[in-house]
Amino acid sequence: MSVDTAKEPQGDVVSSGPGGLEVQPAPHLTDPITTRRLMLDVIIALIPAFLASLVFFQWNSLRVLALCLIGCLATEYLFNRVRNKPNSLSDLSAVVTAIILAFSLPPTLPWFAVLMGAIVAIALGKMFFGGLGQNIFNPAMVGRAFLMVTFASLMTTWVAPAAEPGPPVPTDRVEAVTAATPLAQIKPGDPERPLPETWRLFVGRTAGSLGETSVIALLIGAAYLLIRRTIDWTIPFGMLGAALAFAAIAYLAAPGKFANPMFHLGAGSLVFGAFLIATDLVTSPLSKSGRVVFGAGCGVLTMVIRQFGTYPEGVMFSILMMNALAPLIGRWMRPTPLGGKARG
Amino acid sequence: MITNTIKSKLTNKKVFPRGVHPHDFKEQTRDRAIEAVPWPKEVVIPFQQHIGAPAQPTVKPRQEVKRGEVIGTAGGFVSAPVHASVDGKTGPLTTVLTPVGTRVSAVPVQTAEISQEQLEQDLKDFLQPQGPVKPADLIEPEAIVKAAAEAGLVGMGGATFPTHVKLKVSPERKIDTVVLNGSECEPYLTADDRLMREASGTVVRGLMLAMRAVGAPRGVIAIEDNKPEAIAAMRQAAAGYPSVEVAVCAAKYPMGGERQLIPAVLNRVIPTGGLPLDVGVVVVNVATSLALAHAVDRSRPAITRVLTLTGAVHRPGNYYVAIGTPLSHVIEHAGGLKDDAAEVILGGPMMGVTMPDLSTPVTKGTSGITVLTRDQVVRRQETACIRCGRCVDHCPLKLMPTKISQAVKHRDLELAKAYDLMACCECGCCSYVCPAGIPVVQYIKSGKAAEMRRRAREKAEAAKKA
Amino acid sequence: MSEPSLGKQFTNGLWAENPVLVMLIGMCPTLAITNSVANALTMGAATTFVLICSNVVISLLRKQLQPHLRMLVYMLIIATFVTIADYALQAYLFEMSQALGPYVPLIIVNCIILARAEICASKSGPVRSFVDGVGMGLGFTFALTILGVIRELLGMRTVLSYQVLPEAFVPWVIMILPSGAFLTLGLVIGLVTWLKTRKPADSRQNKDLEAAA
Amino acid sequence: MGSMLKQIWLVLVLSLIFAVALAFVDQGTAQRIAENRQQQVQALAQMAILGEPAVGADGQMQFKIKLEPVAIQDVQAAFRVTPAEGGDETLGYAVVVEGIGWDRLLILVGLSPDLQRITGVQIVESRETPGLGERIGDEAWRDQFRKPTAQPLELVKGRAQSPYQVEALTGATISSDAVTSLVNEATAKALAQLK
Repeated sequence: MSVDTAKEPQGDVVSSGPGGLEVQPAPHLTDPITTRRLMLDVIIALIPAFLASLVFFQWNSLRVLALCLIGCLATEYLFNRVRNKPNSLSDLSAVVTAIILAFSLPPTLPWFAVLMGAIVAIALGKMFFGGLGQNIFNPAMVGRAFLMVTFASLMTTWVAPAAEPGPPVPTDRVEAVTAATPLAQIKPGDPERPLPETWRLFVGRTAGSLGETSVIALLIGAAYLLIRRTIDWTIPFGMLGAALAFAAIAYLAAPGKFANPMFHLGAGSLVFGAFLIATDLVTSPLSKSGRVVFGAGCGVLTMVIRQFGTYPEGVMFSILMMNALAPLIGRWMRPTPLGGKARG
Repeated sequence: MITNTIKSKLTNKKVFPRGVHPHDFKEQTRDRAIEAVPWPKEVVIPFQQHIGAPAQPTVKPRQEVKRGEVIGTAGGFVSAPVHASVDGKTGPLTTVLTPVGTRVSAVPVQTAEISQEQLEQDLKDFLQPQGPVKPADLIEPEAIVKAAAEAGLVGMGGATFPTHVKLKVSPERKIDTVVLNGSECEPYLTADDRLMREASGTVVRGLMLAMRAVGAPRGVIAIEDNKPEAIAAMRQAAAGYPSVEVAVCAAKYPMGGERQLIPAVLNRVIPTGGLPLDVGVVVVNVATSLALAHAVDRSRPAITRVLTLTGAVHRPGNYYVAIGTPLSHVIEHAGGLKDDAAEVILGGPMMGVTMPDLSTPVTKGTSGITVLTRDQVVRRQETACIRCGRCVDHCPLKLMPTKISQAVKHRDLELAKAYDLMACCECGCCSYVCPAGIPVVQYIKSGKAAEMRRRAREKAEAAKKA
Repeated sequence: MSEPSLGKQFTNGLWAENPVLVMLIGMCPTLAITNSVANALTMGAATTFVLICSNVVISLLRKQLQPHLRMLVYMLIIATFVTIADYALQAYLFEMSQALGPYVPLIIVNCIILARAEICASKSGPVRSFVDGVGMGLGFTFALTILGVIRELLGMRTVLSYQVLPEAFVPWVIMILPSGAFLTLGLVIGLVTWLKTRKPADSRQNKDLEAAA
Repeated sequence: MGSMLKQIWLVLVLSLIFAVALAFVDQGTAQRIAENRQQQVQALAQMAILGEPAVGADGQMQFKIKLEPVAIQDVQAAFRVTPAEGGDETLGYAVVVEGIGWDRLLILVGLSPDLQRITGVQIVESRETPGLGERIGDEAWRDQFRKPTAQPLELVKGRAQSPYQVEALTGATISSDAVTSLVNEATAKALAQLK
């Protein structure tokens, strides 16, 4: 019998018996999926959308993503240092936050605003609550909401995507060729700017945030996550289902006033939000039924904001609002144990 | 999970919702025929190998004992007698460490010689006993219960609940079905699989006796679909009995748990805090069924058992072992541990207990020994819960394991109970799926232990007052 | 408990028992009007005026007051001085009184004033009450001004309407919104708490520890 | 019983003293406060009709106008504007209207003496969102309203196409819309009731 003398770094619960045999609690098998692996899957799923944004917004997309990564990772590192906590960069959750934040920002946002959003996302959205798993709100959306109120006009300045390979889109926000997002166009009608044809919406050749425009690229990533079971069908189903149902009813009731449901699906960040933002594990309810309700709430609120609010896009606020409700939903939608509640 | 459920419905396989699908690792020992292990120089027989009161020793040191002779009598109603498993001479009373970590008294027995032929014959008699038996219908139920009690039968799947208590059903309880649990959902273990293949007739005989004892008109043999040979063998053995059917279950952990098996096979749900009895069912394990046949037909007590020794040993297989044989002896017989062995688990890897000391004897409830290598040992680095809900999605009892474990972690027993702490069956699916490496089920177990201590204390205080 | 020295009574309000940053009272004006330094200073001055006057008057009357009537009299006194301050602002600093809106009349219900009346003025002589009022008032003004400087600087690039940050700096609009008030207040309180706990030599804490022992 | 009476007397006396004190303060400040209010409207009216008033050496505004109330129904206030130095020449009209943007919104609309043109729009009171709606205070944006009153003004997103169109502030449609409809309301009421 071998005696394992090499002391490897061991988990809290592992200890060595007298004979060199290890003693541990059951179970002695484990699923290979770790937190890190979950986060890595999300990162992989975001690659197609990033490639699409590279095509449409060129080096701006790289610039915004790099700044977000620097801001998020540095903030997380500093917080852990100051609080004498083990470093949590390796769980990759800060990377996911950085990418999602970057994808939800306009490509021309100046560097200081991007950095500030990234710092706020991690500091205010995550570390102030106690780090991974403790936050109530989606950190990336906290960062974006902060930017939205702080630099409102910068956050609503859009550029048209590069149509063909050619000179890169100007980066200086003042000289940038401003363009309206498809959602902004459907507010009061403007005869000069026809709505983009639906196919362009799905490919993503429209003005908008970095990663939200290409629905096809997002769906490829979403399919990967669903196949890997990193996310399940509940939240996307709830969110898209409720949003489309809402849009369809509005469209049928007043076709001239409201855009058709397919337009709403393709425009803005509905798909991005449904598959990649609202599905954030930490800030959604625990139970399946709870997640369906959570998703449906996100979908309805998004549509209410889009069609009746002043903001053209409602995904961010709807997710933040439902984040706040998630603990309550968790309490209401608690699964009943098999065999019913214990007697007595 | 939904897709799996649909698949199982289409193929008419019995399945329960949620649970996990670990790789079963059964290929190592599946095709190894049961092999008898020679008697060691000394066996150590604990007086408590079951749930309930320990047996009272009736032997003195340096006393000659015969195989099958009673050396400890039942210490109460929920208890079981203990028998000598070998011929030999007793030593002074000692104590041994049980898998649950408590020390119990035991008696060492210096074994006499036994020839290889005798050993082989004994195994043959154990698997396929020869000679006429009385049809089960002609035996009085009370006689079956009595035989089980005298033979010291306990649940040999690992639960070790005294069998005669289980079979002694009060008349107002209507039991309509006995389920023979051959699902063996623990990865690595194949002992029940081998028994069903090599001793199918005796196992079915045991089921018939159990049905007779509880007055159930129907018997269901539940086997997971990863054991096709066992299914075929049991189908053949049960062919002559119209009251017995074979139910093929999907391979899924923890199919063998009563609370999963009964919903899967019979579509009945055991109420929380209740027993299979509450839905008219008695569940008997394969090895127990075999032992019951021996106890009734041949008055043979529970003195041997078949277990799987697998993993990082040189000759993994299924071994026929005398109760009280030290683990080290079985392992040596199988060629010893491999160099990279790091963890010896009593039972399977999902619910088994790691043993630091290999002098621990095999008991009636030892269904297997799984040896994991250094690389296989799970080194959980507990990180923050990310509230992913995987434990909730996989809990076969529809509990919220993360909520319970966090409540226990923060020493809030009341909150843990509000989240149905005591309903947990400790299957470990939650720990298995947790991406943050949190030993969820361990927290829940310690919470349950704390609650049990609290109840015991309350009871003691109430008794003092009265 | 012996009475602290007059100097100590004065500095207490400024730092050790700063009403806003330590005692966390008077939050409503703190959050509502600190989006500019001028607002903060005016509010601080008005509150200090009311605080000093009410402290002194209540201190003079303290022997005459029966417990069941004292709240009534406090409110009477405070309301009078707040009205005077409000009229004065409207007459001589009209723009400022417009900017402060309803928060000047709301000084009446500012906890700080009632708290000092109850804790200090109703038990001490006029001199001590005066010193206490000055200390607490300045402490309040000090806290408001810190918030005002941070918020006005980042939110409008200016301090007291004088441009400090370059044109290239894009103002952080959130700082002049209520949410910016919460953020800034939280960060400043965090900083102050950190500074205070870093110095365990703080005599008051030591005394508490001794008492506990 | 005696102490109770004493308390009652104490409260009565105190109330009396404070009432007298407040009366003095009121007396001393009432006129100034009224002047301040008047000046605020006067300043805005001058800005809306004649442009930025000059500030004198004493830091006080030098007013070139006087306000004379005129009756228009359903508005906050309306004035005929005449020269400060005397004379009854009408320099224009100032109409103050109240409405709702994100919150209470009070604006002053200056009209030419013949009521044919809007001479200026001033924000009297507003609590719009800083950074977005609060930009209705930007002079460049408000200058758009100096248009003829022949037709109601129309708010558009993007570039204005006709002389009666006003460009909305990007991202602040509700606030822009509120101001535009208030201006239209003031103009319409003035046209209907002053002719």
